[in-house]
Amino acid sequence: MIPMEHVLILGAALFAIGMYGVLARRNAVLILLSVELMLNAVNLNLIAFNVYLRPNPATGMVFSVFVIVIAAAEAGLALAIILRLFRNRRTANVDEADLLKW
Amino acid sequence: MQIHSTEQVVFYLLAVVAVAAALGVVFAQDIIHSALFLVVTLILTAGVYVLLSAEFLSLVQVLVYGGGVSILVMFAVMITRVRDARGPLDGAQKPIAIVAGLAIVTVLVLMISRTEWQQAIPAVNRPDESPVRVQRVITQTDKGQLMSDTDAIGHDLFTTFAVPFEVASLVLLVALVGAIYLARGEEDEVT
Amino acid sequence: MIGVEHAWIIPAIPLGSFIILALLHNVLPRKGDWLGVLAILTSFALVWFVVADAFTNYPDHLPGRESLEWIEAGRFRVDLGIHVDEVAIVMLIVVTTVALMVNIYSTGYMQERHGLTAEEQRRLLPATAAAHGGHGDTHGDAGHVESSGHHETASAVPEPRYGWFFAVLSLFAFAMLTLVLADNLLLMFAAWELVGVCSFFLIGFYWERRSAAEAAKKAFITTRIGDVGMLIGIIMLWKATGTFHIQTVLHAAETGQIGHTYLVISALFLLMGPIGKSAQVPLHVWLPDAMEGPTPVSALIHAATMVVAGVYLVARMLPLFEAADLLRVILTMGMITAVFASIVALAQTDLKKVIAYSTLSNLGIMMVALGAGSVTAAMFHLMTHAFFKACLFLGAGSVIHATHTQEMGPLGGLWKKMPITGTTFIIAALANAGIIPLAGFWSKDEILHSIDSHAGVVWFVIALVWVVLSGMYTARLVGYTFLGKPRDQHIYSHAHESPFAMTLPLIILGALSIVAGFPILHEVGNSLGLPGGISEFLLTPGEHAEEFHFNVGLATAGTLSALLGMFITGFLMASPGRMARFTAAIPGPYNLVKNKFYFDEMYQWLIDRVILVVAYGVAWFDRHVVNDTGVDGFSSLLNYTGFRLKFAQTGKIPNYALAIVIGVLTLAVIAFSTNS
Amino acid sequence: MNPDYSLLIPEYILAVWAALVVAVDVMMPKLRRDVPAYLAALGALAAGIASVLYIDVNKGFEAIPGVTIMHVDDYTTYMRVLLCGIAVFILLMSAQFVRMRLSHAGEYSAIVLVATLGGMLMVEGTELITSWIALELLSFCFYTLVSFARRELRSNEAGLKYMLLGAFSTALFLYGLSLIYGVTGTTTYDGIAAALSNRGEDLTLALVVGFVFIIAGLGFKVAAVPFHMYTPDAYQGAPLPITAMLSTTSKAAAFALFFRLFTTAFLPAHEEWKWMIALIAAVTMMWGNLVALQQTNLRRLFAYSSIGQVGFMLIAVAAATQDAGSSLLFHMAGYAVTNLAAFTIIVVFFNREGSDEIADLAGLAERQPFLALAMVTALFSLAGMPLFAGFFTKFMLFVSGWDAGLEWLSGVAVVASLISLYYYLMVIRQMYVIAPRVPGRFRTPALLWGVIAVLVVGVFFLGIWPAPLLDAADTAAAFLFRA
Repeated sequence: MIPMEHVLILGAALFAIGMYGVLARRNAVLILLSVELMLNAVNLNLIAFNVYLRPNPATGMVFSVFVIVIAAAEAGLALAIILRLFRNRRTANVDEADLLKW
Repeated sequence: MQIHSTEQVVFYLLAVVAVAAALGVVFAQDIIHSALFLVVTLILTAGVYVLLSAEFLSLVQVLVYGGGVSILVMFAVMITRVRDARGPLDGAQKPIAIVAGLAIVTVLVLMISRTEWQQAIPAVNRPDESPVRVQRVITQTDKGQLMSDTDAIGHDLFTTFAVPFEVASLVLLVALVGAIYLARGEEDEVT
Repeated sequence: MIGVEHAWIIPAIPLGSFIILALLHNVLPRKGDWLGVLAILTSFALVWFVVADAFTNYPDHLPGRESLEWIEAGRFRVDLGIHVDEVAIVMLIVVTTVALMVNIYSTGYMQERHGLTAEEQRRLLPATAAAHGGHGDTHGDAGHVESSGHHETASAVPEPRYGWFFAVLSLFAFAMLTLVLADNLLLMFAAWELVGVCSFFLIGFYWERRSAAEAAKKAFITTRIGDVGMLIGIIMLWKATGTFHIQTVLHAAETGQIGHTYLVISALFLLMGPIGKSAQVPLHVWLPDAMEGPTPVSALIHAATMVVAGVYLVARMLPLFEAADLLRVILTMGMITAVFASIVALAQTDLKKVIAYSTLSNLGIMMVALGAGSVTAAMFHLMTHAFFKACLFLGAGSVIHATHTQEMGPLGGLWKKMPITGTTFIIAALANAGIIPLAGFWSKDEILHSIDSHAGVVWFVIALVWVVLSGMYTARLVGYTFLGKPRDQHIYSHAHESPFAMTLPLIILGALSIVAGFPILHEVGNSLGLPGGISEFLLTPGEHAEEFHFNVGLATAGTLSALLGMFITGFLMASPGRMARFTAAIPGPYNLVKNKFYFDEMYQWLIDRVILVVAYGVAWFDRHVVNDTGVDGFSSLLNYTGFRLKFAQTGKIPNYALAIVIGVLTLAVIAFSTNS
Repeated sequence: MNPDYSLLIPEYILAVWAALVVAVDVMMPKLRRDVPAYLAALGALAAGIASVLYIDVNKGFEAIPGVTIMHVDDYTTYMRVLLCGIAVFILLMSAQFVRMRLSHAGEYSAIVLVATLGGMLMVEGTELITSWIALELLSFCFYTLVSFARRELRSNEAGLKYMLLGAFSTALFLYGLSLIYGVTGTTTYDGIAAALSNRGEDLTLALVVGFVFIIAGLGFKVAAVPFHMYTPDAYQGAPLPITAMLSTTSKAAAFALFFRLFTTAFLPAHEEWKWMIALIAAVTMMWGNLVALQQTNLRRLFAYSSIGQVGFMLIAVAAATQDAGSSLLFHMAGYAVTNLAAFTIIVVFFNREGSDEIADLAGLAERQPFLALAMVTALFSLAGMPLFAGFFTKFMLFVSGWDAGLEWLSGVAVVASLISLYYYLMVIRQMYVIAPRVPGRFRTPALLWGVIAVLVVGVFFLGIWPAPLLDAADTAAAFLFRA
């Protein structure tokens, strides 16, 4: 049997890597990819908890279905905004988009 | 660490490769590589789901995430020709980000290892042996049938979570409208 | 029949007048000034019905109470309630009388605006600016004076915000009367803040003038610093007693239901409000600047009513401060203010500033009386002071109206030109100095008596010094303005007596400055329907009635001190040049006084240091705080902090994300350290 | 046993009306571009009226027996009415703006309605998945609306920041939810509360980390420091009426969710999260008010001012008592009315001058005395002067915090509100003291004049006679503390 803690730790690792990506990357698409990693970690958590702790009902799994759906929608909308940024500015680098500050 | 079964061996393999692929996502210096690494991570995670007896979710993961989202990203990358833009993909904050990432993973691992998860299991279905046994998700329906996880998810999704399901469709609709509006051509624009 | 419990009508009338004026002042004939006067006149008349009811079978009808539930939520309950006791009645009389006088006076004074620079005039009247020209060289026109030398004066123009002025005066009357009548701390606080808002509007009434706008801001913020403390004090008392009702809170404090330390802390917080509002050192800096407002406003708000709200609050809550053993603190604070302000008044050259510092000094002495435990003396002095100080301010306004200057330097000998103004001004000034038998004498006497019997001989001696100082600056004020020879012939020849609308209030207030002290005498009191003199009327519960005795020794000491002071000044001013030689002989002390003990600068310095040591520790910072006053220094500190903080907002997404992560990590680390 | 679908009629109205607005816009291309906004405002009004009918209803939406995913009670009704009211005003102030500066008025108005719908679902959700999806609906609407002026660089940039950081914060929030789910094994608020009140000792760490992530996620939505950084940028870049909406709808709904979640589901673990929120509240109010001192742009000023206000409102969440709840609801309403008034004024000014810099307000008192006076009213209300709405609403918050044992926090709040007075006065000074840069009076359009007048009257009404609304808020909050 796989100990649940190990699944959670895998999730934590993916989450932290995703968070690193958000902080370190300057390309908007890459930031988005990192967020997807984090959401994936959340799903891992939800499914592990559901399977190990409360096998009945399948709330955690339903939750993760919703997470996947919203993540997909998020990707779509975010990419549209990034596309718009690229059209307006010819860049997808987020640190070049700093008209608004202070 | 003692290895008890093939299941475990497969899990650790998947885990190690998934983490490596995730690192690839955030460290790769080519945006296409990053996207491909993400696909790898997501598919490997789907494998973990199978190990956890969540077959339906692994399917969704592969189709929606690994397929749909990644292709969307690819499209975006192609259309915007981000690859043509020169310059590094990492920002100035990289060193701090490494520290922050390590700090977060430390916090989370400490939290996970210091928590007695057993106590979260309701006394009624707490299994006798420890560590906890993976068991197939079984849901008792009104009519007393036993179902697989696919059935269980479908059942809950359309009974308990019917309203969130509807709302999620609204979210998708808004995202769709927004994405089309924002990404569309500029022929009709004012200013 | 209107009884004491109907006293809520008194503030309600000005409120109605405010609403009508605020909405319709541009439509009403004469911009509605008559409505403002009429409203306050009605209130004034109603006060006497209340007084009559209170005196019928005295004291059966007091205190009058009426209340209406305003807000209730859980344990939190506020009423719109009134509590009419003796102290409140005196305040009602004072407020409505002075407000009425000021309203009448303003119908004359506020018609025109004087002393505009070209720029101000252009901004004030964009349409007519061209017609009037940039400079006022319209000689020979009565009231249009181009003075020689040091002050730039343009022609007077009709006041464009005349109606608005009366609206705000009505609002002020409403707020002040509510403050007086409120039976609970929260309602009182609301009114307290509202008078602050009115004060803000009125100090900044000439907002085209930069200094006026700055002064308004300074006053508002300085008093708010006090109010912050007061609010905390109110919340603390509410927490301890579960009510805002003043009498209940006082009862709880007296019977020891509140722990002593808690009581002391909450009372200290509460005291911050009066320190700010009644301009006690160290929060006094706003009051002299508040003279940027129109002179009637100075008379009403910054001399007779709003600034004494602090005194009134302390008088009302005195049992609480007594239970908290804070009387000595109040006494010391008041005495510092009193002596400090009267010294500063000695070296001011601006007519209104002298009177402003005199006000400060009198507020201080009222606090001293409260610190000596005598509500009677404090409230009595509050009343007489309101009359003679309002008279002084309005007289000063009359002078400004006639001469278009408020610097004392070019004035002199105006008594001949302005007999009514001069006479009333001198009467009020003598009352201020405390010359028998004018109003100020009796109340000062009462205060000296209370200090003598409750505070000890050292304080008494200091108080006598204070009387001497009062005599000195009063004599200087009168001497420079109305006596002697005119120092600027041009101004002198154009000076003229003010119109009737302005002299009438002067006459009435002058008369009050003479007679307002008499009710302390038993016979007068009895004939007015009071049992005994006013000193037996104005008692807080628990205070023992003390019959007024005319103490010859005390009266002599007081009057002689005042005369001594006046004589010193008189001697210095008697021959030209003597004053100048005197001040030149003591340059150090003179400059110290002239610069108001460098208080503003001290603030500046102090704040700079605090910033240096506590906040930044960098030497170059000093240059970045280029400001001239204490309050601005405080705001610079805030501004600078804001300035540093805003650069955290880099505009870059990864930085923003980092902030979120840092927040998460901080919380998580704290959580870990507390949970393991 | 079917769930009672009639509980959601206001939501149906909004959804159907949104579709209708788009349809009308598509089918009648000749329509003037401000008409869809007026049409949508009618819809919001209808939904508001429908919401009123639920007064005294106290019923859970039980998807299957025993699982209440939504709850319609007075708390819901209060917030529904508030959100619909806000939407009406937002749409009214949008009409001219959209006509002058944006395309696709139909989609714009429809998305505003859907955002309101999302807000309403957030308020009534009593189950994590439902609440979260509702939150996402609101957020997606805002991501779109903020970037709606698609050719403007600022709007685009603001949308990008809001979207990416929003996704990031969603991830944090979800991680927190997953931990809570792990600890309690359920997602309904009732179930969580039950599980928390007899939880094992060794679960506390996971629970606390869960709270940290949830607070980070919700803190982002309400703009609490340090999760607030996107706020000023989004406020400045978004189309102006959307800025107003961000500062009202988004905040009100997020706070309603925040408060309901923490006081019904997480109350048994109050000790574990009280200090976190108190700490964030203190930092938020000081930071917001200090940085506001340095702003030169009106929208950024209001962004920081609203951050300061968030700090005040967080006091109520930290206190988590019924009194705190009623003062939170009360403050929310007062704040919404005041902010809407201020933003309508800014919209009028912006429509006319195309500027939102504080410096350009110079001499507004001479150019348009009505706007200047209305602005003074709004600013005084925000600063918490008596007679204006802000006085009581803020005071009640401070008192409820003090009463709940957060004396120090209320003390900080009082000081922070003193600081806030300073920058509000700076704006007043600009309008009254400084000479106008551009001479010439201008008129306020009649409709917006009326809107501003109504809101100003509202500010005074709440300041002078707060009892009715406070009663309503009290009744509403009482529903969360029935147990």
